[in-house]
Amino acid sequence: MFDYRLTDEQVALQQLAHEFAEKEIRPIGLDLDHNPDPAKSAYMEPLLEKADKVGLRTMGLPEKYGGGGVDDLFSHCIVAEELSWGNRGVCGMLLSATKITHLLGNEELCPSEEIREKWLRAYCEDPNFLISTATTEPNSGSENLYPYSAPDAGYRTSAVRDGDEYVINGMKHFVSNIGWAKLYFVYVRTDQTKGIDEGASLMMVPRDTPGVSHGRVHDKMGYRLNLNRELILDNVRIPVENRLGPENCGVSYIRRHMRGDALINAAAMIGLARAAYEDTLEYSRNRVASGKPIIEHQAISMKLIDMYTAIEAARAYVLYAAWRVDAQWNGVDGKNIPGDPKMSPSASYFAHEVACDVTRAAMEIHGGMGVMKELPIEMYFRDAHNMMHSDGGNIMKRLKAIRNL
Amino acid sequence: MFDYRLTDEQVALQQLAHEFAEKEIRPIGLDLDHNPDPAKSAYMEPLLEKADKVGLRTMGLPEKYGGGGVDDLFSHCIVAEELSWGNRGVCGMLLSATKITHLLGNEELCPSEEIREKWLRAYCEDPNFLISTATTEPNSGSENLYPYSAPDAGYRTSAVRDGDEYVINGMKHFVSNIGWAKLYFVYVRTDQTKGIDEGASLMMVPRDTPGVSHGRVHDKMGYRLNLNRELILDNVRIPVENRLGPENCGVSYIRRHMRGDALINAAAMIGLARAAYEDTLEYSRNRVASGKPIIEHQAISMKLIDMYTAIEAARAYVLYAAWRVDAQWNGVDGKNIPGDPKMSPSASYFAHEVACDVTRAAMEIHGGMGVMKELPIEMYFRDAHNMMHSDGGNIMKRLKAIRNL
Amino acid sequence: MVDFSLTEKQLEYQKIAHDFARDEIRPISLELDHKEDPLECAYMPHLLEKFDKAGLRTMSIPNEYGGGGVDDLLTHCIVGEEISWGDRGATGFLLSTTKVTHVLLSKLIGDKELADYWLREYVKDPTFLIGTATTEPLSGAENQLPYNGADGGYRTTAVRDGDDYIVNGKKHFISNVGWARLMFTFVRTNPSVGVEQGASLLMVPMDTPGVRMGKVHNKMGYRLNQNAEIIFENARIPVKYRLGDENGGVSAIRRHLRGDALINAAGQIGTARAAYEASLEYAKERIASGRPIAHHQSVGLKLVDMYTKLEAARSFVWQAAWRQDVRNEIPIDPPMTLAASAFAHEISCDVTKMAMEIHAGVGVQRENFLEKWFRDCHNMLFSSDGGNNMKKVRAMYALTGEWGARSEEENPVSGGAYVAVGDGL
Amino acid sequence: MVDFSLTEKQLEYQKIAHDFARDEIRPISLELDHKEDPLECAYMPHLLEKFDKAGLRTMSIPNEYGGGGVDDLLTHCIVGEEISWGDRGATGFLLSTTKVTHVLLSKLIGDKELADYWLREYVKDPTFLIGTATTEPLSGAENQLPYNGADGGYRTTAVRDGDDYIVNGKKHFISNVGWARLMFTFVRTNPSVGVEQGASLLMVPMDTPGVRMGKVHNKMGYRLNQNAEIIFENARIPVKYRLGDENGGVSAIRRHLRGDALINAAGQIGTARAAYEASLEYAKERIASGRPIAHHQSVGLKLVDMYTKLEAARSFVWQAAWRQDVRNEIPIDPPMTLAASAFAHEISCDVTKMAMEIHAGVGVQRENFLEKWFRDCHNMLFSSDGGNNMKKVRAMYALTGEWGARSEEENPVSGGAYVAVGDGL
Repeated sequence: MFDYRLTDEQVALQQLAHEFAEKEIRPIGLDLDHNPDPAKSAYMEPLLEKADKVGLRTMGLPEKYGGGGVDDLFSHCIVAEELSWGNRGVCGMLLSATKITHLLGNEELCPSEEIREKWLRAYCEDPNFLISTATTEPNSGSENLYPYSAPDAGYRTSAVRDGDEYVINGMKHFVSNIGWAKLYFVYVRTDQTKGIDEGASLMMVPRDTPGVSHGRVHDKMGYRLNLNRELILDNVRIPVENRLGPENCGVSYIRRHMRGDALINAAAMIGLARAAYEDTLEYSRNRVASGKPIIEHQAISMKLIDMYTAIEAARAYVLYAAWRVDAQWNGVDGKNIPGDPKMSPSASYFAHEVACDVTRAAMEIHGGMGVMKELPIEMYFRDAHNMMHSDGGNIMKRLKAIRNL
Repeated sequence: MFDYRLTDEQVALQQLAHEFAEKEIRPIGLDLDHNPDPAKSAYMEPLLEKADKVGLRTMGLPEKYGGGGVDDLFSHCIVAEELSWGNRGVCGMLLSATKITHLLGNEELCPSEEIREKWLRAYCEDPNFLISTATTEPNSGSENLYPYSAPDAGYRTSAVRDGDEYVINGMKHFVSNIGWAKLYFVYVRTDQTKGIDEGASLMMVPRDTPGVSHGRVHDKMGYRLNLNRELILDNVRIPVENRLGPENCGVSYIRRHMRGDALINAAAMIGLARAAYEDTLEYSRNRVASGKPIIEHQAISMKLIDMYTAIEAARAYVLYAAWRVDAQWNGVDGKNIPGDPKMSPSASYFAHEVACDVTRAAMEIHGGMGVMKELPIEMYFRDAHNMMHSDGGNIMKRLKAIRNL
Repeated sequence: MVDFSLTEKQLEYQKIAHDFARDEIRPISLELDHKEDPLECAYMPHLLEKFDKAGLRTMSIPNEYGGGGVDDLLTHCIVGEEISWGDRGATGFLLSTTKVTHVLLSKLIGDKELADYWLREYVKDPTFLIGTATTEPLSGAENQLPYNGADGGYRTTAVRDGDDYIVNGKKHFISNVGWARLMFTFVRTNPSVGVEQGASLLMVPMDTPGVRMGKVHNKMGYRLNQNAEIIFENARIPVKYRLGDENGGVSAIRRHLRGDALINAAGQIGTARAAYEASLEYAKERIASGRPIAHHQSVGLKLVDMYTKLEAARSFVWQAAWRQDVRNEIPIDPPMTLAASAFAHEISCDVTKMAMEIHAGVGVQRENFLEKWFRDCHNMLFSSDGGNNMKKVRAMYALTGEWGARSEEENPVSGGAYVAVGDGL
Repeated sequence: MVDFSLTEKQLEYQKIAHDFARDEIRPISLELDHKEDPLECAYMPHLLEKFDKAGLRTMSIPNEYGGGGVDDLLTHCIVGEEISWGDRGATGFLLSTTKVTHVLLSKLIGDKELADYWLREYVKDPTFLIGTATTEPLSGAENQLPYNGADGGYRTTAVRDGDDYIVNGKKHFISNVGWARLMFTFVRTNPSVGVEQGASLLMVPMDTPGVRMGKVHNKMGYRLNQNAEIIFENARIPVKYRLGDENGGVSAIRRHLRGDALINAAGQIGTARAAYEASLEYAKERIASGRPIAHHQSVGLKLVDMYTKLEAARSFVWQAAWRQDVRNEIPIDPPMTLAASAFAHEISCDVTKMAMEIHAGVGVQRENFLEKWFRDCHNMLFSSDGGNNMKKVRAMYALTGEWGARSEEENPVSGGAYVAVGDGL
């Protein structure tokens, strides 16, 4: 039966995340963003350690290994909105935890309890542990996400079997957390004669493996608190057990076991938009023009109500989509509810567009102040538009949804 | 009779500006923009001296004083598009020249040929000369442009008569060129008991006048090649002759003698949008995804055609509006054609919105590359959105137009 | 705990409404819409009797009067979407019933016997509808957002004469005139002051001498819902038919009423969904350049936009409806109702416009439903609950605290469950 | 040198057209539009005769045939805007004449005597109209952007039999069927290959035995322009009535034709301008909350958006028209025509939608023009020249060099002045 109330646990998580955003993220977010060195903009150990202390870094990992055991997407969306209200770049922390949980927690992908135990426990015990997943290469981005399965398309990084090892060679770029994450999940081609749906595999590469090195840090318009960097793999040897799933199992097979990252990102866009909206509402109440607060000019207040409307609509949709994903995986009242594969990308691109529209309106209402770096408004705007390309970009999200119409 | 051909002189100017943009501006634009110090981002003497050499710095000043004598708005719009194709920030040069020409070239505002001769000649002879006009203050922005004439509204900087001098006190912010322009035109209140339409005057303040100092350089999201800075006026004494127009003549009176800045800015937005569009077209032809150049995917090419359409529509409209302004001031075939006061703000906000839309689409098509600072795409995007607040912002432009419906 | 599943009862009503829309409404909708004379477009009484038989006409009325006892807004939204999937105009049936239920059970009623009499009459007569009369030729938007000058607001007057009021004036754009048996009518009982001090609400039996139907409005869309003028010429209405205090003022009166902005919003979604479903089917079947047009990205992208907007709007409307249904437990958020409604109206226009684009030349043909659905949705964008612009202005005032939101204390309804705050008749 | 002033002659035509629209078209436009039977909506022959008298029907035809000799596209756009200010449907008059002129003076014509005969007939008979027949039930968009599979494109066939072709098939959505005396008809002369190798163009006198009108289409808007089916049943057309080579192919044929996308675009501006003017007037008169609604920013901002879009579109369309008129002197820019047309169609919908919003409940009433103009503009967005989506796709191919643009050499028209490149019948 319909009910929009959060459980007590969800309310507690929401509060925790909000306080963390307010007390820990916001006070340093703007300065980090403004640092011209992209390597220094990215959020660093101190913040991660604080997040670890309150339980946010490991909330998604199973209790058995020391994590928080929060395994529903819905709760993650609620937390993502709050963290992103602090700064959009900090949400990568949540994705890191859900990804390692989904990849290693699954028997099909990772049959070895030993490996699972080793890495999930390491993740929980080390307050600086993050993972990184490496897909994109300079010549293949969106076609990896919307699989075009031809031998000449998709990533080119290769893994060649040599006895009990794979030898990996190649280069990835735009990869989050590379360099200070401690474990990398790398998409490779194990059969170059086939497309990525038949010839791709996923390899687990510890950061300190010989042959792993790190290239340029990408200098981005926004989302600067999230580190993106090149990963170079030069004759990197890993044991065969570090392969997740069967050899050549293909990208779609792997992705079937993941779930929900797109919606965590979507919820984060809502938090970002809300931050911009709140500041703008406040500004509109205080800023006086032509004898009254500008909120009393319809030209302004009509925009405010459009912002409010877009945010509320996006949140209602994203939370519904997240609930659907949970209902498919975990069931409701004992029965699994079939998922709708087009709903996640659809809700996701909608939230991304809303964030762009809302932050643009926020900037417009702030007038000259909106572009000044002393306020966070222009950062919100850059962050929102920077994410237009995330998860393959809004166009790609639509195409993914089309496939399932 | 209808004719869209440029004159030979206009074609020559267009080529000159385009070559300048290509050879002088673009090679340094991106680096300047990326400089984290806003004072160093702003375009500096070297560029100005080169512009002077080819005649672009002084093209708008009368020939009599050594200028280029190009006095129509239409030609300025053509040049602005090309310069801005190089970098949006460089167009301030054109506005500086037209403003000093309109303010000092007019007998009503400046009856003294001596003053006119002195400053216009100085402008032409000194290859680094620019002017600055100072209006906005921290507590009054848009209400200066859309005059709300109440004693408590509008700028507060005051000029008090003391014998043959005025004593000016106050502070302006967001002012272009402050600190390295050599002559400032400062809007002040000469009667604090009245609104700015009855109690304001315009003062000419040489940079080196005692009491003039320069505050913070504003650190902006975009439009970084244009310097914006605070101006502080502390008991600045200027001779009464430095007042332009009658005392308390009011802001509308002064503005009646200016013309066309808004459309030069609008044309510049088109140049910026065109730069983003051209790069995107090129990128779409070269970037291969799913086995063919992305331009052959309708999802991409439909966006490209929207970009093209918006740019062409905006240029057609802005040039028409500029022609109308010229036809009102200078006449066509010996007769003056009445102006339409709502057309300039209307064409202007249209071009600003187009630039935002086009640069956003450009970024979207570039995917992850679009937000990387190694390409100019994200700069185009920041520049376009930075200007949303220029000339009072898009909302204010609409309100100006509404007044004349 | 958050849960999006429907109850058994809701699923049952959804099915009843959908079957009714498919079997009874759709087959006649196009023909009625095309009638040149707007009087012939309305769905009465034939369709109304069937609607009654299916249990939908009286679903909102409490069990003790013989109704279905459905008192939550969410179920009404679910039913409204299905009915409008058949024809947007037929959703007027639902609104008539929710309105009569809410008004007659509210604290505005002094005479409980009178209320009971009319509610029983409503259940008994399978063609009973009511109407509410606010708008007049010279006052529309200013009634939605009360302007309290003596020169603003409706001009229809009611002058006390013994135990009666004598009513004179003219209302227009009023739903169900010609079919309704009761008309809830806003009047000025003191025209020398603004509507906040000088307005009252009267319940007018339509067979009262001096009350008559004027011109029937000939609309672009939403034609199955009849709108007409009512003219009052020295009509005598007993004082006991006044609801609330004399000169109670429009805000005080409206605070006791309950609205239907979200049922209308759900209706927009239903009609837009119909257009989306038809487009999806068409795009899968129609071949161009060797493959179904759905496989051309320029069409596929539109389909997914339509899907996205529909799902976003439904999520939002249901959430807003749920908030009203549980208003005793969580704080009321008045702008949400209005914002959700405005949003649903806006996207219904986007969706039906895209449906037209996908159908191209075929879409504009009056033999298909597409152009009708397009007209219906746009008709409501411009006119329902004061038009979308007015909904946004009201939401904006609610948001900025100047108007609309009041505490639960101020919003007392004696029965039923939902209140659209600040969203009266 | 850039100059935006109109010539004396253009001003004169503008005035004639405006006066005609005001005095002859507007007074009957609403009544015709409202007819339930689409056959009664069309503007013929009464209005057409008056149009002829005003000198507008034959303005495009060279002086030597007795026409007005106006051969520039810009003047046609100016006239088209005014006519459509009266009623969008009446612009079909202009298109009939430009088409017949351009086709019969093109290099497609082998028999000059035949062309002369029909041009003189056209001038002589004040009710002469032509039509062009391309679209069929199973092929619309793919004709606009030729798909060269044997399974695509129109299916109407013409089989050679001595000196005749025997034509069989069915076209739909065709303008002027029932009034036109000549129909330029695309047929397949070799159905075993695609339209680029197997299509031909025939000039069909409508009184040919075996040619008849089918169903008249009943459209949402643009109702004063009649669209209907034509059915060919063993119709014999003399071979000399073929225009261009047998199996010349659709692109080769179209390259010789001239289009009207910009006249249609100007028409959209005219109708949208009518809506804007009405809105401005209404907003200045209508009082709400104590002042004209034009002084409420939420309305004022819409008005200035409407103004802006209209001015931007007109500037763009005129520039595109001018480019075609001087094509001998400056390089042809084929996407510009299509882009300007798509843009004008899009904004005409925006503007009429905003006009409806400003008029709120009043706007949806069929007694006013607003909802009609809204329907007219949207009708054309979805259907004129293949619909806006198709215009954009064509522009996109022209832009990327894959289709459409050819050199002046390849685009030879023996008389008149303008060619809409890649924009045929």
